[in-house]
Amino acid sequence: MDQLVIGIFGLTGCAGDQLTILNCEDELLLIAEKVTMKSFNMASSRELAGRVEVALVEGSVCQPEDLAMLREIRERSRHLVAFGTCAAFGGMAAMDQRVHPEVLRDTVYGPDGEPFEAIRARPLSSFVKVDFVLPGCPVEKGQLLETLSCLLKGSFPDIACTPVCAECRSRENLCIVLERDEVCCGALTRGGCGARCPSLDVSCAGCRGPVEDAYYAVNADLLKGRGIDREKIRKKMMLFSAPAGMGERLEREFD
Amino acid sequence: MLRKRIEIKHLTRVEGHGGITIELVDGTVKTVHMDILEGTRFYEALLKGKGFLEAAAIVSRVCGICSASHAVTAQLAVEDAFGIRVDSRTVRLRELLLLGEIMESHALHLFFLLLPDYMGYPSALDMARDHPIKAKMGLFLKQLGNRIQEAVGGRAIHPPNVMVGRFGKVPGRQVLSDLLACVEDGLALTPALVDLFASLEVPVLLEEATQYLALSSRDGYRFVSREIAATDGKVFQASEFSRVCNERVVAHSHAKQSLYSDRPFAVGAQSRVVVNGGELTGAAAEALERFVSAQGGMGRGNPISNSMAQAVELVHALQAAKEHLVDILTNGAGDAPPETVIEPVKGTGIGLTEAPRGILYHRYDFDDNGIITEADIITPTAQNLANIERDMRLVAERFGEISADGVVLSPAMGCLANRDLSFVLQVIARAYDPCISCSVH
Amino acid sequence: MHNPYLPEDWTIMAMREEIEDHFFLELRPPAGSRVWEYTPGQFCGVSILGIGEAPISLSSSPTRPETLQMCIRKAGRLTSAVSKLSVGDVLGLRGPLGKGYPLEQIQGRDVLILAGGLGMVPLRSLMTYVLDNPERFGRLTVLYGTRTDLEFLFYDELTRLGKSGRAEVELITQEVRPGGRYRPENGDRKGFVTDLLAGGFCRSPGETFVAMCGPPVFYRYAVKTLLEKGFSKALIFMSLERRMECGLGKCGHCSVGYRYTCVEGPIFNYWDAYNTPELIEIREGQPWINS
Amino acid sequence: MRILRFHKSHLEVWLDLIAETADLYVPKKAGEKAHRFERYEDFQEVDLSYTRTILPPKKFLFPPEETLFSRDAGSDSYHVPEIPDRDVVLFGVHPCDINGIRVLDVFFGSFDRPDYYYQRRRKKLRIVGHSCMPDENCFCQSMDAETAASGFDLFLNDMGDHYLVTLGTVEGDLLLGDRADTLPEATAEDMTELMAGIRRRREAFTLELDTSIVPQAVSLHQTDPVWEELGEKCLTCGCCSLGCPTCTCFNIRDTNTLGGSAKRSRTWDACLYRDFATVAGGYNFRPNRGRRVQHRYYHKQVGFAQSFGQPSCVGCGRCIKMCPTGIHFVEVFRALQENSLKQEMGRDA
Repeated sequence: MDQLVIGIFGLTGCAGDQLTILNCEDELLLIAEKVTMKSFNMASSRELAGRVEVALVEGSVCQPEDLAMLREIRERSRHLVAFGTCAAFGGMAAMDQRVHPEVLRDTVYGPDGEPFEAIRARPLSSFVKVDFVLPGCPVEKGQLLETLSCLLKGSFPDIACTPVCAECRSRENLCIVLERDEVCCGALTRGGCGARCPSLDVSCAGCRGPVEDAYYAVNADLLKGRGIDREKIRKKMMLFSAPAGMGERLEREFD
Repeated sequence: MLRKRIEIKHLTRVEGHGGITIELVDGTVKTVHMDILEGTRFYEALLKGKGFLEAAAIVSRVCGICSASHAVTAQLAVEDAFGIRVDSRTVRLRELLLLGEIMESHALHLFFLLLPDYMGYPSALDMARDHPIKAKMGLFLKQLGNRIQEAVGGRAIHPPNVMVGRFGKVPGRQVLSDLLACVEDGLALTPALVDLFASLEVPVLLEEATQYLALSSRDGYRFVSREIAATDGKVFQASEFSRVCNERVVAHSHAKQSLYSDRPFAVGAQSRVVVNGGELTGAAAEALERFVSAQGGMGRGNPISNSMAQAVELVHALQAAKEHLVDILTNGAGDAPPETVIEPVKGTGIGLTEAPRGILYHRYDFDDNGIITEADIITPTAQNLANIERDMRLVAERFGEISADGVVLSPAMGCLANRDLSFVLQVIARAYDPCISCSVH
Repeated sequence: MHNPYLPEDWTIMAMREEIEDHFFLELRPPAGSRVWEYTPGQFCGVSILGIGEAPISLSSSPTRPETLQMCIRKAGRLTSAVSKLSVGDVLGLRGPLGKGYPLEQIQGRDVLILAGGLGMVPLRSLMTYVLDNPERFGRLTVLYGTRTDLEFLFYDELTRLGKSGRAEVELITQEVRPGGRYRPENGDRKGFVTDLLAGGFCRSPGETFVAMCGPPVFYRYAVKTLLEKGFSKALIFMSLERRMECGLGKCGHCSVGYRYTCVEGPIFNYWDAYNTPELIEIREGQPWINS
Repeated sequence: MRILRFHKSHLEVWLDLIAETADLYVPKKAGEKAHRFERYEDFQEVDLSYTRTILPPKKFLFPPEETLFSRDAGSDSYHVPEIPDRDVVLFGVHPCDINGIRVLDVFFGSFDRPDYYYQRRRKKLRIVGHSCMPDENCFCQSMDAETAASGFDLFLNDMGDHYLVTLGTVEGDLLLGDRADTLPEATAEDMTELMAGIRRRREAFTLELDTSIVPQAVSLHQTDPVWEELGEKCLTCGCCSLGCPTCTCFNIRDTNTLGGSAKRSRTWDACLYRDFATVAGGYNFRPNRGRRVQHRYYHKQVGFAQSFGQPSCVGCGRCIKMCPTGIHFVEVFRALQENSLKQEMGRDA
């Protein structure tokens, strides 16, 4: 049988999702045996052009070069996977969509910087067709392996879209909202992490992106009702739970 | 006038997107640019207006490889601003976490990004087919680093467990003793590890005097300190760092660059070994001695030695991790973390750590409510960029004209023999193990 | 103890693309096993371990016990994977599941089969069953409508049946497309399936057994016409789709009101459907229970 | 039923003994206010004064995640994982939870299609009940679940320094070991005291649900604004369902390994989640939040009763306690009843 050909690409991001592939230490040699990985610049100098069956694309579109690269990848690939939260939802860089990118640029680079075109981070789906979304900041190793295994069988995996609360309750954790009156984004956020943070007694930051019907208003009311400062709630939810394009909804439902 | 341009569009086996452009006019190097093409996420701007509790979660996303350093450094800055003192177990656990990151990062660099150059393979996966034992050693050490980060930080990348003043959940006794057993296994590998890297013929590309900077500590080889030492003998305090490294915007790159007294300088494993090597003990000290005698010293300006310094640090990290684990297991693991009441105070906080690639600096200004009003992040790769360009210029001046025209380097250059200039330039860049996501943040 | 979650490995004996993205499959049981005893209207769980499982109606009749037949529409992960299989491949089957048509109740009656679009798939099972037991049933009428004539399932079989005189068969389509199967010379008509109900085609509507299956909008209009024509609430049976996972009345996904459609359905008579909360919205804007 | 007198001073020895031959689970503190059933390790950790555990005992019969079967690459047979051979003893189960297990028994044994995985765990489960006092969220007496008439192997009535132990089954008798034959039978005085205790407990309830008109109220008010309001208030986090002793919905999902083996497993699901009723192809039969909440309430109090003769709610109060937005199960029905009352009065006037 022909080997499965996967392309691994990074747009603007932290490379954490690509690193997660390398972090599968126990499985890495087996992966290399079963899968041909093209364009994995982070790990290999072997630049392979040509078509790929599946492109795993990490990062968000933050500059015109990213967009050109994304379009080229789409051309070359039969299936395109938004690999990680940045690719899926825009990620951390996409928060505060209301602030003009030039303001951000000038804050960081000051008046001396050579002006380059600043655009706000957007998820892949804003520009090209995305066939499958594997969220996570970074993606969960288990889900990554499941995706690769499933791709070897010619299918995308069946990945849960239930909120983090489902796993948190199943693990019989204490509810951070109820017990500590802290902001927790668990109910807004896609599970699949095994409620990693609440299980550490750390409130969910929403890093896996929002569930399909994230309901900001209720979350906001609930937390406000528990005496948590409105701004604190907004800020926490802004991190990940309100990805590009949804931030406005958050603001609206908040007021 | 004969103009020549050497362009490397995409550096491979480094983290992120970067390239190199060199222009020669009549055989003289005119410009050397390390082009950082990575998109900018404007982290310093995003931090403005966010609360102190979110700082670590935000900045750890700057980089997947150095996320633990960013998280710890952010919390150090917050604690510095609010005058929070943390208990000794938290201090140890943070160091342990950073050691895990060092192991993971160095093992990744040495075995996956660097060794293929020496062994003549395009990637570690190609190399692994012919050299499974070496590959497995690398994987084991890398995995050990990840295990430590998972156990302490709660996740190998972007560790959520690192909180202001404490850890969310302190790892339990069982987890720590399992880790200790793994660290012992890792220590058993160190002779083979040192042999492997001592057996490599390290080409002496350059011997120009180089300025090294590292956090200095007088109580052992540490990765957290508030004092910076330079190899010119000067010592600085945390608050002086931004002045000392003088970070500024450059035209050709999205990453800023730094100069120390108007000259490029280096940070990272090599700098740390040069500055603090005397504090190394046991097998790490022996390894250093072996590399020094083989290569005539770490501080002689050869950037390729950085990799050997990383190998020394791998040995040290294993030793130090063992020490921390034994201490925490003896003095209490897994108990509820201390409750810290955090009262925001208006003012400035600075965090400093040695990330795998060198000094990492975070500075935040807070208002009365603990909201960030101003943020500054200076990453090691950004500090190194000017020095990388300097090294490339020197090499290009020395070898450029001849090798670019097809004349190859001498056999004395080890793995670089028979290679053209563009390959050599890539090897220099990789020797610094640049982290481009960090440098443009 | 029997473990009803375990599938059996059946082998694909025949496979063809019936219409675009709809695959007809014929399967034989694992060596040493026989085809299950089942009733028209029942379904089974079809699975490929590693991809998943989906509920699929049986299209064959227990009167022809050598194989099972089904028609799979490529819609989700599992059905897409099935569409890539070929003769000789193995498929996991679990069943028979659900409750089929109440055959005793049909005994001696005229049978009207009313299909909309893909609804023909489960109804083919009942149709074949009635044809194979002519002594037990009265007259058989098959009325089948589709949105376009590209969507006619089992077209040749139905046309042959109509010509044979063993049943009255009427096909109708809303839209004729290039490459479609619409043939006016075969008596095919253009229009809505409810148009077929306009004529006085039934001897005694109140005594006729009606089996219908189709999309929700089809039920809404067809049921209204049937009731106006005097068909009995107790004898109109509809096959209803819900998300069925376990097929054992356990996982809860198919539950509506107090019913688990995977065990108490998918065949319900009109009265049950009308009176079970949520099961079907017969009238537009109607609340989910009709009080 | 035989009732024996058991002095509390012997409890530790007894528990140690049970733990030798069985997997023993006891209520332990989780944080300041909450409890969990966890493996017995140290008698000091046992806290029988708890009100309710975060998760009900259903986790032992129907775990949050369970592998149904797997198949190795290249193999043509399915492998069903074994469960441990030892009995599982749940110690200190309150009557509401015992009744919850009875509901599960009915449900998982239903439709002539008993659930293989539930049944094999159920056979190994021994239940030692324990009396309790209600808090402000308990309404088990309204659901006829405040006492456990059966469904336990032993039941411990706390009488201060001793227990009055009701023997429920022969397995319970065996759990007591030699004590079953040597412990003194309860005296007439003991019984009087026990009855008094039951009365005291009954009086301690502060929450009540008038179940007499619940089915009507729910059935007659499908379009009541209360459902839309609930939809607006519900986070659909699913905590009420997952923590419910009688909620049983699950998802079946396949997973693979790189080596080519695959498995099918089931995990807890909740009807409040958006995709719960979505069929292949994407059509969602219950896309609206309010509808999903309504479905859950209808199913618990009315639908289940129509199929199985009793509501599935046992009044344990977990859904009230655990709802982050403060949706109150009992208040919802009260609101429905009030609305129907208002309508009636409106008609009269």
